[in-house]
Amino acid sequence: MALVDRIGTSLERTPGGGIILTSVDALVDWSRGQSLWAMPMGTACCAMEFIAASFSKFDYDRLGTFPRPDPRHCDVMVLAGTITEKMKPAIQRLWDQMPEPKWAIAMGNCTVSGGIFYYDSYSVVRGADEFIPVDVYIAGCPPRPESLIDAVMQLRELVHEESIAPGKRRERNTKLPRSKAEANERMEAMRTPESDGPHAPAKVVNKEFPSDVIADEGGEV
Amino acid sequence: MSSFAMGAFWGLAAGLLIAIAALIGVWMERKVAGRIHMRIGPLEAGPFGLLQTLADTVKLVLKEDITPAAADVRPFRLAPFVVFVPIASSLAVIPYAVGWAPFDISAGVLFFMAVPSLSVIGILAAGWASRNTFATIGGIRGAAQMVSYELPRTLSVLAACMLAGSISMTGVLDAWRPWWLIVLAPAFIVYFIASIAEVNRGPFDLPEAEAELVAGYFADYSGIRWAIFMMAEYGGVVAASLFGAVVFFGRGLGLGGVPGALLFVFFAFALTTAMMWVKWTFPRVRPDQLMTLAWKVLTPIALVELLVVGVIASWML
Amino acid sequence: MTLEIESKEATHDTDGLPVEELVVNIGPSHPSTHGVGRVVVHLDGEVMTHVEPIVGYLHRGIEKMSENRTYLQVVPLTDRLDYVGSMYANWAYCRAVERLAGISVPERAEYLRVIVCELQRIASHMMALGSAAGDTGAATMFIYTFDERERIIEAFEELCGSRLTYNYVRPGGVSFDVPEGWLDNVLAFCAAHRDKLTEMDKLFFGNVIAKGRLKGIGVLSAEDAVAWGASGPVARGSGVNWDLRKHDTYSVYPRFDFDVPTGSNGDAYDRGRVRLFECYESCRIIEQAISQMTEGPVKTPLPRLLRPAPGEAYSHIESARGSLGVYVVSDGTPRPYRMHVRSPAFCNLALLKILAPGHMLADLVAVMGSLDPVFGEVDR
Amino acid sequence: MSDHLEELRERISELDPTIYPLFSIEFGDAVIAVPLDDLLVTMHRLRELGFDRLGMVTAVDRPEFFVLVYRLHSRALSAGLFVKAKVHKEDPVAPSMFEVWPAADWQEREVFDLFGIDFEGHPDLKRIFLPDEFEGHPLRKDYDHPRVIRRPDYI
Repeated sequence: MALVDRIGTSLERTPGGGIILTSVDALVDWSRGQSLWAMPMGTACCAMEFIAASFSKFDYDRLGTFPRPDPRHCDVMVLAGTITEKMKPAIQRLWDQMPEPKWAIAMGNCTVSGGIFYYDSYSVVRGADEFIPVDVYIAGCPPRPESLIDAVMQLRELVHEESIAPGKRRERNTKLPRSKAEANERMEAMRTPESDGPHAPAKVVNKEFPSDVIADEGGEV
Repeated sequence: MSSFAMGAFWGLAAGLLIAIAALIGVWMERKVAGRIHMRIGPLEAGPFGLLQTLADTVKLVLKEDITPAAADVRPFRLAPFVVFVPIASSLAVIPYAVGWAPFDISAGVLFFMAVPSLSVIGILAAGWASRNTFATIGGIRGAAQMVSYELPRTLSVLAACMLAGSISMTGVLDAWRPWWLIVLAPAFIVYFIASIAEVNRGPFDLPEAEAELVAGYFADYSGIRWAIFMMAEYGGVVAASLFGAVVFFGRGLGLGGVPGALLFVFFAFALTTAMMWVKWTFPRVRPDQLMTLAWKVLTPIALVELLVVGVIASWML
Repeated sequence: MTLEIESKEATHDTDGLPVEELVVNIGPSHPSTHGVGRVVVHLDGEVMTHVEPIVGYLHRGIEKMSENRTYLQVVPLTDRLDYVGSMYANWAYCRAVERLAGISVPERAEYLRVIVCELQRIASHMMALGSAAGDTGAATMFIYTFDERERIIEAFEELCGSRLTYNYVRPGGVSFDVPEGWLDNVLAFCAAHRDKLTEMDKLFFGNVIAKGRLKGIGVLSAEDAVAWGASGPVARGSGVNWDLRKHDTYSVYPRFDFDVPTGSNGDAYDRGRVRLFECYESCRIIEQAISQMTEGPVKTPLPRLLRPAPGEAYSHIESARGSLGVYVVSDGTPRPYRMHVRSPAFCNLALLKILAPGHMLADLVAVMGSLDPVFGEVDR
Repeated sequence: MSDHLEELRERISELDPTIYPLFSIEFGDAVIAVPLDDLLVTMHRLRELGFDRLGMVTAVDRPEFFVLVYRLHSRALSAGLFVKAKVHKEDPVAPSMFEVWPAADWQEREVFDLFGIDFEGHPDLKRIFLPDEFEGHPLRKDYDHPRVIRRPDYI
């Protein structure tokens, strides 16, 4: 990677090198976009739809995407399914094992925000972007396989904005902390119940149930 | 000096050939697998997805080249080349035209049998140097498998050599007669099965068994180095197919000129496709079954075949 | 939870050379753990000496969550339990709530439940067979079985609008009546499915390599199967003839004529084969149910807020993985006081540590595939 | 339904009179409420009676005590049976059923993990679902953690 970076940087600095740079970028981005090999990080329900997307009926191999279980050979991590606190270190490690350049697709509500498990759960991570810079989000519980194919095509458009020159690289859309200190600070903010952070506990209102909706136990039920 | 230049030229040519063979091989594999799986396979990159492998290659070359922190750096980095070079050089002895091979030596068959086996060192080194349990198991499996299947494979080819009375590739080709097809049929089957095992492909892809070992001995390789491993694998498939077409089908049923060349390509392609078909149809065997097959089934068959051919040869010639 | 595994102390072999046990960590993200299971394997050569399955990587706390939801709001949560067979968890939960609140279910709804659950059984078994075959390397079998599953998923989508999380079985019935022509499509599917099953039987179970890989692997005796609480195809593969549809019958199952296939050896091959034969039986049940069905309402009108009297109820049904039980405790409020799921996959997976040792590393995936764990249900 | 349960009660009383007084029928299910000290002995006896299958082990957090709930099945008697035992909140210890039915292995670990009830005699009692460093036992009613976001009360 370092060599490619250096070539990119020197091309950018050379007068007139931009012409070569853009042509090289066009080729590189085309090839990267055409072969987005997916790391199936299938943890729960969405993994079924992920499998469906790679099999006969949907076949995203048409786009050059196919699943390889080894993180070293993959370009895009498809986070499919609920992520728990126990699973988080494993995913983090697999993400770190993937070689640059790499992208992430958050498939399904659970990896977008925690989904149906947002409230009341003591073990679910509320969104994969708490620890992985996600590029494309797919909503749905679970999303249809077509949505995954669409996400791959959207990701391809993002890839086409990339460049081999570090200066011209696309800004990663990430809310992730840049340093460990910042991460700890955020964690603390999350922990205190009084904070106004996004993960502050909602106020619990104990209201009486309206009488008209209460089941009549002696009735026709 | 000139011989060195010649060597460099043919080395380069073989490297280029194997690269092209791998490019087509990977594309073909994905298309063949797609057809077996009731799907289409690569479609978007170029016509019929023909440029798919090109895109993959460019991407892999520009990918980050990771050396794990715990790895034994030098063997780790060298291993892909140790696997690749013997297989690439084995292509040099194949007679592409009648009476002509790039590297036409008197012991061509021996060369083809012996040199690709050197890649076992690379596989073992890759598995060991990765410092990864999956890779280690994969490397050890790969070494055991390749060493074991060497024997039936060589014995089966030896039958053809006995009939020809030569171990030169062009010599075997010159001596080829259509009735060999019948006599050598068992030897061909042994050769085909042993070749699949020799190039570590399904159902004998134990060193890289996806379900158990994730990717086996190359589990920790990324980018260009992994691409070289893959190229070596597909190069091995192509080399085994070409060799099989020469020795057992007499390079296109012994026909000269264009029809023979076309038939030669056809046979080689058919063998490659058959290897892919087998891979995508059968379950994977277990390591002990693999060894049983090599030592208790294939080797005896090859020996009996050798005996039969020996009798026929002494009677015919 | 650390991902590291502690290294073992080196022992010495007969020549006095230090020997270190090879410890292989498989999972939690691994192609053949069917999700997020993790197995720590101690190897002697290629032979496993000690196997420890570690679960909990998908523990989402559904039981705790349902304590803060009303009875009807829990139904979508049960969808996410066993995501390969959502209908079962729906039904088991709804039966428990119906028992608790004394709700009667119209007959047509019972028939519809039986039909969707038997279709779900086929879909789930297709997934189980396919992934078990895929683990042993037969990728094509996986694709073929998944294609069959896809047809059922399409039928479900037509029925309730969702491919995976159906929320179809509700307390008091089912959410919708069938669309026009749906039952004919199902009958046509069943007829075509039998041929496909025969083809799969030949493709995989008739294959000499598959026989070599699966026969005699992970042998579970009938006594162990009962004592360890195994159920479903895992127990039936060992010859334990125990199927809740027959032996603790519920709903309209007594009206159908079907057999319970059992194995005799208790190995991975028999467990897989039992699943295959169950699909034939499911086709029979579906055909009988469709011919017996009459017109009528499909759900009992319920108040917006169910408020059962204090009490508790347990209901179990035969899911594709075994006996799936739901235990609901009510304290008179609109929310369950406690909801517990007795998950068959959880109990079956506990067998891995007694089934796998002694076999080779390559057999681990075969044994695990034959137990058919779905981690949504194992971890809950 | 209740006829069947009466029959079960008769058969159990015939087979073993000591269990009979504990037998009751609650919410259409046969229930045996056992004092915690007698639990293991009763379970052994029930197993001898033909309840060869331990279906479920769980617990319920009542305000004053935990209730351990076992669900047994018998193929011979073709019946299901609940066994319940109260466990003190201050000192939540119960005997392990591992020696009676190995099926209790993981299920007791689950109860230990989520309720914090100790099972004496269990061969390998440790957390099963949650990471080892997790604090607290989430299925207890008083469990509270800042990470948990309570669902707003919309009904």
